[in-house]
Amino acid sequence: MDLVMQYLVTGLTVGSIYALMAIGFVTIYNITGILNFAQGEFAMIGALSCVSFVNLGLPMFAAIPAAIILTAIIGFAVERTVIFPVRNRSVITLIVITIGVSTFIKGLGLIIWGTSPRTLQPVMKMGPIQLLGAVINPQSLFIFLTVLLLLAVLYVFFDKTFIGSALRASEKNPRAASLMGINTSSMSALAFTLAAALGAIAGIMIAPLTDATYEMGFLIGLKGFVAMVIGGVNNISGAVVGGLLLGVIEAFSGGFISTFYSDAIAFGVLLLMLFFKPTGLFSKATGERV
Amino acid sequence: MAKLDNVLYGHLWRPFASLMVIVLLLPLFVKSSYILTVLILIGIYSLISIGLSLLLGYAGQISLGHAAFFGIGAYVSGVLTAKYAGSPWIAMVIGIVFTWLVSYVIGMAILRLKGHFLALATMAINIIFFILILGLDEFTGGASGLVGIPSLSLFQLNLGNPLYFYFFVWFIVFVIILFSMNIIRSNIGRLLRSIHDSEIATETLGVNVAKYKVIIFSLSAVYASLAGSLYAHFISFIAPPSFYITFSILLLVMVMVGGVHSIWGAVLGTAIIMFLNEWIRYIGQTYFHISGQVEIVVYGLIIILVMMFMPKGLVDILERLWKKIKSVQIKGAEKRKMTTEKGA
Amino acid sequence: MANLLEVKQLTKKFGGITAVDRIDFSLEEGEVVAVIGPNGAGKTTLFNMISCFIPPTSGEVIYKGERLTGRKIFELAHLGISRTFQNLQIFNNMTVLENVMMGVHVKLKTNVFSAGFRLPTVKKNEEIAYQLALDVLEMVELKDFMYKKAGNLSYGLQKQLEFARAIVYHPQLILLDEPMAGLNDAETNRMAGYIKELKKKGCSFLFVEHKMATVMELADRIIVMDFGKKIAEGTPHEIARNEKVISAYLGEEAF
Amino acid sequence: MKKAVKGRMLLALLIVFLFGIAGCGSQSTTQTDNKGKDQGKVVKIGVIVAETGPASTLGHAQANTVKLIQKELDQQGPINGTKIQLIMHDYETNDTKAVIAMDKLISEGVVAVVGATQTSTTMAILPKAVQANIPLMATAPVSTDKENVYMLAHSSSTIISQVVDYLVKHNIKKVAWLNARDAFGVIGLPAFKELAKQHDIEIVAHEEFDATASDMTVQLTNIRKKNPEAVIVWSRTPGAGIVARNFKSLGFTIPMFQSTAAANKGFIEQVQGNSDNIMVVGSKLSVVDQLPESDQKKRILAFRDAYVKEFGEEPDLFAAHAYDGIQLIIEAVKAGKTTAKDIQNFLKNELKEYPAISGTLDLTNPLKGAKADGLTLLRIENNQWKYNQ
Repeated sequence: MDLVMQYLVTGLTVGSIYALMAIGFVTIYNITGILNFAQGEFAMIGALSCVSFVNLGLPMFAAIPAAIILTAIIGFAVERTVIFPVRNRSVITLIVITIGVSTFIKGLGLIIWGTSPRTLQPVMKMGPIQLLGAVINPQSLFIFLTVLLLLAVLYVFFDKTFIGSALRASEKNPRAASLMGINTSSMSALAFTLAAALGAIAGIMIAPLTDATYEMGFLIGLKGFVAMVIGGVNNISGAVVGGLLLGVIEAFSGGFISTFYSDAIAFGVLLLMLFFKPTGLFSKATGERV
Repeated sequence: MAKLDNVLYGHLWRPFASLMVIVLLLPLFVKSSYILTVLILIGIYSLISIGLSLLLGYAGQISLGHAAFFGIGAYVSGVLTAKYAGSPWIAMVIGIVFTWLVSYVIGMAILRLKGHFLALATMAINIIFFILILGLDEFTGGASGLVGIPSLSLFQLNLGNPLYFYFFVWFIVFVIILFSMNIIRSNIGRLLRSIHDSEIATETLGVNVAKYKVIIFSLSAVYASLAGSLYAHFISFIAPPSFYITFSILLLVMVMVGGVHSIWGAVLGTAIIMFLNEWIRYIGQTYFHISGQVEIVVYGLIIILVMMFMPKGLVDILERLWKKIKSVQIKGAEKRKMTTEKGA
Repeated sequence: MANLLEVKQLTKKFGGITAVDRIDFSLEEGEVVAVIGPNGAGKTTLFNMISCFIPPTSGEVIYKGERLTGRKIFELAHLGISRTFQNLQIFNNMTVLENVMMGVHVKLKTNVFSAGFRLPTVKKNEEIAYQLALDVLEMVELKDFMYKKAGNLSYGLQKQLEFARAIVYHPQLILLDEPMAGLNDAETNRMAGYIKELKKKGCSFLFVEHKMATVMELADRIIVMDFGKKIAEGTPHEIARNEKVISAYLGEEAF
Repeated sequence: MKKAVKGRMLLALLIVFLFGIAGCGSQSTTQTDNKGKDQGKVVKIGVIVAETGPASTLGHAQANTVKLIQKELDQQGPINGTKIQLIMHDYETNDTKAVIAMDKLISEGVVAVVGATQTSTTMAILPKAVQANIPLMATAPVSTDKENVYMLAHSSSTIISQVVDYLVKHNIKKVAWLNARDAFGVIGLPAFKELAKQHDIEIVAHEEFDATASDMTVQLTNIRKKNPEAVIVWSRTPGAGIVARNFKSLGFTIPMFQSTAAANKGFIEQVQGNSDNIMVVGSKLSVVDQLPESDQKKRILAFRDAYVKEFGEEPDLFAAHAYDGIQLIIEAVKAGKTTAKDIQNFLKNELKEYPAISGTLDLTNPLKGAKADGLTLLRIENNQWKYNQ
């Protein structure tokens, strides 16, 4: 029995990392219709800049906000210089540009922070917790809480505040939104800044578990992508559930089938999702009018 | 009616011949075997980017997973020749047939998807393939790679010698260019471009759009498999890392930077990105004494700049440049003609 | 004249609402039938069901004795049925000539491999397509726009181009979804002229249209729909007098 | 495609192509010219390492070592009239780039090549060295029969023998094996299986993980089911560190052995303050101060101090392999040998044996790799390597 519990706990831990990433993806996709390949790199910048701030002597509670703000600024700069001018180009051009951005930021990360992995001390220094025979790392509890907190904050932000609904409006129908006096260009800038900040939070949460290197962005970015597709492309709670589901699938397939093919199984699930329900588990099907 | 052909699609033979001239003359300029290796790799990678240009530029279907088909070709050739001492040519054909079947089945499944989701699905295929070659290590040698793939030999010509292999690879590139250009310069080419513009309209004109998308997808996969076999015999050693998504992304960048709308763009893009790679590393080493690090940053920057300011790729810029030079010459000629008339 | 097209009890339900409610009508060869009705009457849904774009909830469509419903969209062209779209679906990045040559696809026999190896059939097909396209372009007066990008044409010319592409391979039945929408008077008359010309050559038409003047001028028979039901059918003359039609739709129009 | 003038495009392509070739062509031709002129003056040694990419955790220290030696050589000036030039290429953990770099080095006329950081890459460049019949100083374990290859790294079985001695001494019979799914991770198990059979040790569980995975608790839970008495991990960092951390957080108390790839600073940082039953097979280089006095200690000390003075961080076993590889060629040049052929038979017939930092090298049969006298089992105490008697 404790075996199943351990797989569940591991699945939820890894799943909440993917959920954190997926939230960043959905925020940008929800508002600008772009799947941002550079989202993983925002997490990398967040994690590594936080490590540098800590090394500069800043205490944890100052280093984390500083890293988040720094990444948000980079997200804003990326949007202004690269994304906004080409926003109505073809999907393929946008994909290649975001790949260019991710390669560029990865290169910067390499030059600034070098190649050796850096560790970030976990926020809470506690021993592992025993629960029903499964061992939980306090940091993953912390990640879990962060995901729930973010879920609540973003729900309130998007549904209850004016800016939030303005953001959603400008994605659904930019022309109508601008007629209503919403400045759609600043909306997309806001979306990127917000997503960069979310990416940074994800990076900072993940670093104590997996260490931060200039290359960490790629794989967790990809898994965040998969989580978003499974959960649902246009809503945040769907993406979080998608992330957790992906983590649990990986853990159980690793445990009971073989740890060797758990990644292949996770991507196999993605392919099945794309065939049968491309818009994800939790979103309404949208027909295409002829 | 050859005139109709040129009228519709522009000249085929003139660009074809001039590229042929370049390829034949190059070895005279090039002395070091290193540059020859880069040129051979450009030839091999051009095969894949030509296939991607058909799939992406003409039919409008994106793929971030072609490194997998490149890998299938390489591993089928590698395993059959290194482990079971099969003949390289039969292995190459088996690789192509196997890739055609695999890509046809995959194509039928994923080509219903569009844009980002298609990109994601092809990436998933690439990752699953990567994990499989790692996993089936008793065949593929897994993570430590596959050693001892013999070099090719055609009749009695030993293609292990880089110079002969260079001409052999580029001969195949020309055959594939001709085959692809013929496809484009026929109603199939029009059909692909119509799918790119509006799938519904193409369907109502009696075209089984799903079938043609899969055929072009499989054709580009076959090109990649052929390239994979050549690559395996050239490098004589293959390991999983060279068939990962990072290579699929590199291929996409080559096609987009060169100019996605034309086969020549694909070849040009491949050449430029490969030289860029070596150049940046050379400059990075000799002038800044950082090796490898500077390459990624400049790389990303160039992709962004080209995509933002030259959406049609470098081939379009060169073409417009040449038109200006041509028009200047024509004006000059007219002026000269007029002065002579005045003079006479 | 045999019945070219028979629509039997065609129905479409979206969740609770019945967009199209048991419609029956038939169309003979060489006949021009118009479908009219106020907005939201279910005309386009009926049209899309006939052209197999959306599957009907019940009922069927018979074309030359064969069942049409359930077929794939691309099979219709091979049976000689072509259609145009309410919101214009032309190939913007291709030239006018190439757009129309695409319409000839059904008649051509090239496939990827014959094209790749440049077999003689490819050249022959290109010439056939080119010739057919030229004739149609002449008829539709688009010849001097031949090498222009379709995307750069004016809306009226683009509508003519879509029409030309639909008729280039000489189909028997042409389905037009609001052909005159957005056209000025000169362009409407020109389009009506083309339809009359083709009618003489034996083509039959089924079209949805709002412009009453054109409907009255072109249609042999008119079918009137309101809230998904067929409320009347008959010659333009009869329809103009029919009480139900007037109250439902034509009441306020003096013509 | 409208009536685009394709002909012009191709002639434009011509210009770009030639421009590219001339650029690169000139760069390499200039080099080959001066090769010819003062062949006697300059001896070039090629070095191929992974300074970036996943394998940089090992290759980075190797790259530093090459820069250190080049600095020392420049200070010393020419050795009996011959200047030694080290040409280093970073192949970014991509085997194709390594092969291209190898061609570049051969075309620049190097007399020997020292490299590559990973086994798979070394195998990739090996045929090129054989073709150009220049000696390849392999800094990673490779299985080959070619006589121009000199194995500087320890073979997998030499490394594992350190762990097996400990297992036999402490009568541990049931062992679990865990390795990363990359070129380094996979080479350990076959060697261990042989040794385990000889000492009738039972391998009760075998699990693998993706080299870039971020959590290995599933694998460790599977292993716990088989309740082994010890766990051996074969992986580079950061994977090695993550497994060690998961191992401790799951409350394992049995000993864990890590490979030489974990014998570096990064690993200590990862397992900070929580590493009591973790042991790593490492080089004596890491604990040179705690070694009893010997001339081996003096040699290791000299290299370690020079490296720390230059880079402010400790060198590791992989740095030692690169150092030994280059020093061997320098020894040959000191003896007046400047061509690939002379160097090879100098090493084989005249030098015969060389007290390298990685361990004594028997050059008469160079494929056996360094002896175990350079290795030791390291423990970690208050974030420092502890010499284990």
